[in-house]
Amino acid sequence: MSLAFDRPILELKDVSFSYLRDKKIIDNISFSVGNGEFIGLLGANGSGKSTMLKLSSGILRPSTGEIKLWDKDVLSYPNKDRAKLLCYLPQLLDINVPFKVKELVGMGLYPYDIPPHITVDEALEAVGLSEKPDSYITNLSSGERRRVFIAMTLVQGAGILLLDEPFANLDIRYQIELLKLLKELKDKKGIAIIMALHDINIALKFEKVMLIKEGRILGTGSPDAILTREMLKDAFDVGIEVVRREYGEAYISYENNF
Amino acid sequence: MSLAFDRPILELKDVSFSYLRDKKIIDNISFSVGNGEFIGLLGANGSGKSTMLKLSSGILRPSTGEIKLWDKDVLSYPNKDRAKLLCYLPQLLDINVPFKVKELVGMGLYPYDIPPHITVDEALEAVGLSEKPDSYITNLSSGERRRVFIAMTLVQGAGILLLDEPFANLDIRYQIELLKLLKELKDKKGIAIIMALHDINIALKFEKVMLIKEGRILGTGSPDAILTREMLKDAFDVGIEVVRREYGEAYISYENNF
Amino acid sequence: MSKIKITVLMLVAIIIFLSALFIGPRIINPFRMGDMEKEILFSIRFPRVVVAILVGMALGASGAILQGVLRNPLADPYILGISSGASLSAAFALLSGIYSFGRFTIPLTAFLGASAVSVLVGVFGWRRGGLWPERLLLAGVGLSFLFHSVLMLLMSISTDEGLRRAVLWIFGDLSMADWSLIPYGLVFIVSGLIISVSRSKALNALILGDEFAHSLGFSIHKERFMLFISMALMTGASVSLGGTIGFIGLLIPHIMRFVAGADSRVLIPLSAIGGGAFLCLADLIGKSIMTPMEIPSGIITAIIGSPYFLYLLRRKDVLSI
Amino acid sequence: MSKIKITVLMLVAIIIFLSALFIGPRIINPFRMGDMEKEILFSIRFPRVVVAILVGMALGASGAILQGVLRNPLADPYILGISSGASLSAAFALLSGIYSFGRFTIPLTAFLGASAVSVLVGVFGWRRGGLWPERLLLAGVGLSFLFHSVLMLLMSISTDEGLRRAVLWIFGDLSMADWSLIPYGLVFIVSGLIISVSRSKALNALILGDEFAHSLGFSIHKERFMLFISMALMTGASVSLGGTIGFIGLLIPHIMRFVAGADSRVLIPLSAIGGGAFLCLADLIGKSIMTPMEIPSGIITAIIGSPYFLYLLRRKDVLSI
Amino acid sequence: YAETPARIISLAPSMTEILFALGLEERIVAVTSFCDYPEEAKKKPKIGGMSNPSLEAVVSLKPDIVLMTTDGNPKEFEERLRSLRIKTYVFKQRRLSELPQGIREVGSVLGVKDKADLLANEIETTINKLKTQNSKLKTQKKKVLFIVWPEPLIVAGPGTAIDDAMNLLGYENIASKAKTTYPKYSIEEVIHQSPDVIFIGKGHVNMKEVSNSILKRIAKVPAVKNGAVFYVSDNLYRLGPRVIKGIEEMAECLK
Ligand SMILES: Nc1ncnc2c1ncn2[C@@H]1O[C@H](COP(=O)(O)OP(=O)(O)OP(=O)(O)O)[C@@H](O)[C@H]1O
Ligand SMILES: Nc1ncnc2c1ncn2[C@@H]1O[C@H](COP(=O)(O)OP(=O)(O)OP(=O)(O)O)[C@@H](O)[C@H]1O
Ligand SMILES: [Mg+2]
Ligand SMILES: [Mg+2]
Repeated sequence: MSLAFDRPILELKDVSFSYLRDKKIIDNISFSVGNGEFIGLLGANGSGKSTMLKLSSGILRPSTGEIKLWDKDVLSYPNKDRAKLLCYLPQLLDINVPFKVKELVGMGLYPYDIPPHITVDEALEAVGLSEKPDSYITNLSSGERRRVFIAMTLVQGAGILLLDEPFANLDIRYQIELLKLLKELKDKKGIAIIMALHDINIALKFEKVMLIKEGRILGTGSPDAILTREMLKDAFDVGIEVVRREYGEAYISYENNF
Repeated sequence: MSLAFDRPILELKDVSFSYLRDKKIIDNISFSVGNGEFIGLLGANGSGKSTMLKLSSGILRPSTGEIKLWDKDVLSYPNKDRAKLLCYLPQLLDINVPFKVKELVGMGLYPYDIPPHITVDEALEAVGLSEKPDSYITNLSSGERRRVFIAMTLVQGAGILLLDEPFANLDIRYQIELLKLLKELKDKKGIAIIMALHDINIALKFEKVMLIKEGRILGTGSPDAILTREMLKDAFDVGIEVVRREYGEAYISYENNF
Repeated sequence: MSKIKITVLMLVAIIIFLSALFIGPRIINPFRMGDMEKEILFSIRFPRVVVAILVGMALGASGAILQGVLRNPLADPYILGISSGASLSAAFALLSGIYSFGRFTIPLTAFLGASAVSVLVGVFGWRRGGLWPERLLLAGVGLSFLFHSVLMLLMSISTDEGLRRAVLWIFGDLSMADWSLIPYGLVFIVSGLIISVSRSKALNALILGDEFAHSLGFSIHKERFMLFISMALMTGASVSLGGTIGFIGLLIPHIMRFVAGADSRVLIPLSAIGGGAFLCLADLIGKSIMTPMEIPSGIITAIIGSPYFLYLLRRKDVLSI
Repeated sequence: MSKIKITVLMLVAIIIFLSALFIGPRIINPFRMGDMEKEILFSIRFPRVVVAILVGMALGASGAILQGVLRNPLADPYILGISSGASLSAAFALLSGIYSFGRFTIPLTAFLGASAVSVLVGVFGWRRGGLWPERLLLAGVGLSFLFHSVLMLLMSISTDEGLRRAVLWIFGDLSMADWSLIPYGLVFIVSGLIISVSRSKALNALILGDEFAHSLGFSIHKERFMLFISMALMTGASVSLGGTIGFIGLLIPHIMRFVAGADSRVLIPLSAIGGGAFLCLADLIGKSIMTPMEIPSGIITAIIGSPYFLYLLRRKDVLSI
Repeated sequence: YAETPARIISLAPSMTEILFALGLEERIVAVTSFCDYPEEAKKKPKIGGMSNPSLEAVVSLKPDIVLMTTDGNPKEFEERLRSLRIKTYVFKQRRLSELPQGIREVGSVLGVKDKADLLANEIETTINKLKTQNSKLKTQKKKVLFIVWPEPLIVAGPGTAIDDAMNLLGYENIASKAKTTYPKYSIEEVIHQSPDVIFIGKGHVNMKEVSNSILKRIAKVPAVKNGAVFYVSDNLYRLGPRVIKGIEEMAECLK
């Protein structure tokens, strides 16, 4: 395991991508994620966060460059094998078919023949839905829906998680619980996580953040180094600042914006 | 207008509601919203925020109690008249039909015969989409989609806005811009706003917040009065605290949660 | 832009209309017409062309409406069973030999059948004070199956003559068009068109979903009801004028969406004009290509229309509804 | 729970199977059979019942698959034009009088037609290395229209006798069932069923959307392709065994969804068993109710099935797909 | 009918055959695409199919009379023609016994009464001859089945000229209890009823091959066992002068 620590799990090399002919959405990006890394992906709307996660998960195929999962092209894996290593949670959860909660969470086991990680019940417990296993997804509130799919991700138990705005629609409690849970997974099992998010106050709790703009990486590093007034101004075109208090707490100051 | 200031625009009296027979989702709620009031609606997932907004907008019909818009039952208005007074922005935006951005924003004019408020172009400008009027909604990022519908709401220009988590998927810049814009609307035009949201740091910027739990109101008032450690604990079952700095800035302390 | 498209399509429609009148299976020179030419032009071709246009318009517009209301790209005016109901009741009249209303019998019974089915679909689609798309759709499919198979049953236990006539009715046939029915068809179809065009904003809003539609000031149930009525009026009238004619109601709206986008305010008129022009053209071809045999226009519409549709489908990147 | 439902349905299916064998238009006492009874039982009833079950299973399962793959509640095994292609090519054989393969001619040409259309739909549905639901759906509808109307054209310009025959074949007919074709049908339908049941997890995932399916370890294009193949095998074989039989492929999956939920792992087997049992029952009724005449089973399926479906629809609150 | 119509259009193959039999070949200005007997009929101008003839074509030929049947021509077409002031005659007879009367009526409408009487009498004589022949044999009636199409099994039922012909010949049509003229018949029932004779209409295709499999399936039925399966021409399918030939052909087989 100690060796694995040095080897990147996921590596993007000179990756570019466009949806429509003319415009590059991802523009020559390179970076790598190691074991137990937990990266917050920040950037303006339309900067390419979701696209980057989709590329990393192998749903989209880069126009140039390559994406490696454990030293092999992510596209070269048999799908089941890849699903055991890597899991992607999409941003939009528009499901109109009335699956039951437990059916959906159980789908996390699909890549496996023998359930290897936590059970469906444990996952439901972890996201606070143990009382609603038989509810139809179409009858849940949006935060509850989001949690169903987080539970599915937990059941799938891959080594690298690509989460596209998992905090959206979650209430503060489950934001905190999810963050704790992910940190625990990272610490105990060395799971690597990349998570797109918009809440800079939460990003401040991360060890590492990556800031992107128009498909290019502005910087990667600790929140202290990256979420500076200048970089934020560059990425979002807005004047905000991170305020740090003596004993460790940090928060965003919206300054004169309101 | 000074008289109108005292009259509530929207008033819920002893409203209850259930989706399925057994369980009350909204449990005997009463409150009122006056001209120029801007209320942040906070509560755990599944506490009934969306349901309450849907009831207030007249989409759902309360099982008991009544909902008044300008002294008249909201259900008794001709639809067009109601749409000029009240606008509801849903939480889930799952549109699969490739409408163009400008077509969608233009729909905000449907209640009117003569465009009364800002134009489509101005609204697109306000949400930073003036370069994409001809994009298909299905080709936009989720934050951009959200902004399309916010622009639609602006064009509709009603006197009371019911916004269901409009911040979800918005980047920090547009969160700030939206908040500024709404405050401006409130100040200049006396528009009343109720907005469901999960970001307590943003809620701290509000003048008034309402905290709900299991379909009941825990409290309404200034963030100082409502977002106390105890109330938050009660509403979300999580130990967080609002920290206040001398010169007015306030933020959430997650304490030992991470 | 969309104004231009509508104008161009209108011009094409007028050219087709004139060709159908004067070219036909044999050319009539409008400046040198004998008695027989006049007779053919005014009592045979003219009513037929008018019926083709009316039926085509009704089907095109109905398809555009239903695909939006049901939020389903597979919806067409016949999916709700309106045509099988109409055919069934027309077949009842045909088989039982009732002929009390003379040549109005078939169109009249068909129209009554269509109306009865519309009401029935409405009843099954109704719940908690309104019509619901998924219910309408499934109820329509169920009723459609029911009526269609009762019709088939009737046909399989009745005499051969009835069979052939009922089958022909189902295939759709414009050759019987005469002036006497046109005023009625015109009233229903034009009022259907007016209602639907005046409701096209509501249709746009309903496509976004009930919550948006409500917030934008539409009574979702009332609007759905009005759109449903306009569709039923047009489809019922078109079935009673020309039987069941495929393709137009399902694919003309898709073709128009490929060409001009999803906005119902443009889509409904374009589908109507396109449907009318196209059926008129198909009928012209159907009666001219193998003179004196007449190929039912429902067959021609699909034979020319499908390849064009498939061509558009291959070319387009964005698909709608 | 779902185990119990499957078992109960299996029992019902077996009862129907036995009734179809021994009751039929006249009752056969299994313990006192003369030569004629044996003949009727073994060379007429048995193959017919087996064909009914196979065809019903194929249609039920295909419908469940297609509704999921195309994410559309209106999809049925015939929507992609497989049956119109099969009918067209069978009709070609019938009308042109080619009879080089003896009694295999019709089933064989039908199967070839079905396969050709499946390939064609696949080609039109293909883009950027995979099959896309909206494309498949629209391409299928377009091709279906095309073939159907070419068939109608053929029929309308051929002699009347040919018309009647081709129409009867399209209505679906199980009466020609004999042992010689069953092995072939069995191979195709059973392999289709095995593929689809083994792919039912993938179908669940595809219903959630491509991104989820990918993340859950399915190659979306491969799975969609496999499911498409299994559907094409089953539908093609069923059309060549029994013609076009409505209702089952569209509404049995909905009925099963009402009864047992949306999970494809349960839905596919249930739809298959339900479809088989139901077609067997409908055929039994169709040949017994007006002896010595036979009512095509496609008619009976809809006449009994639709009211039940409509009843379920009214009762249920949650609708699926 | 003061004057004899000079320009006749026939909208049914059976009508065309009657017209030819009445020697009106010269006066026929058009027939349907299905009119293929006698051979000369094929050379006549066409006005389309039976169920959807072209109104325009009919009108432009300026016919004095249009002949139609209730068996295949839509009633609406007649009404359309009448509203265009075109004279029509509808042949309503559908049974064998009514044929002579029908022919007489046609003859008087077309001004060839004498010829029509001759033809009708000829048919009547043949029918009566066969009738009396059979009333003599008061034996047990033999059972017959007339297969129109084998896959699926369509047979001649009650109310057809074929059924009438079988009765005339003193045979019992086992399908006469069905409800429609050309029912889809149960194979099981064929085995149960065990017909002694089976006729198969030849039609346009190679019926011997097409009917192979059905005959195999009912191999144990007396008709098949005893080789009493006969392929007959389509003379009986149309209610025209040819039915006599058809009946005689059947009678020939049964000897
Ligand atoms: N259509 C429905 N049928 C049945 N129950 C429903 C339906 N919609 C919501 N519910 C239930 O009602 C409760 C309140 O839902 P609501 O959407 O109002 O919550 P919310 O406060 O908006 O939550 P969130 O923060 O997740 O958006 C939830 O427990 C949910 O499961
Ligand atoms: N299917 C598509 N076709 C064409 N363009 C697309 C498509 N999906 C996204 N885009 C464009 O690509 C850009 C990046 O989109 P992406 O979804 O990656 O942004 P994002 O960073 O995730 O934004 P958000 O914060 O709003 O989720 C946007 O400008 C968007 O308009
Ligand atoms: Mg995104
Ligand atoms: Mg909500």
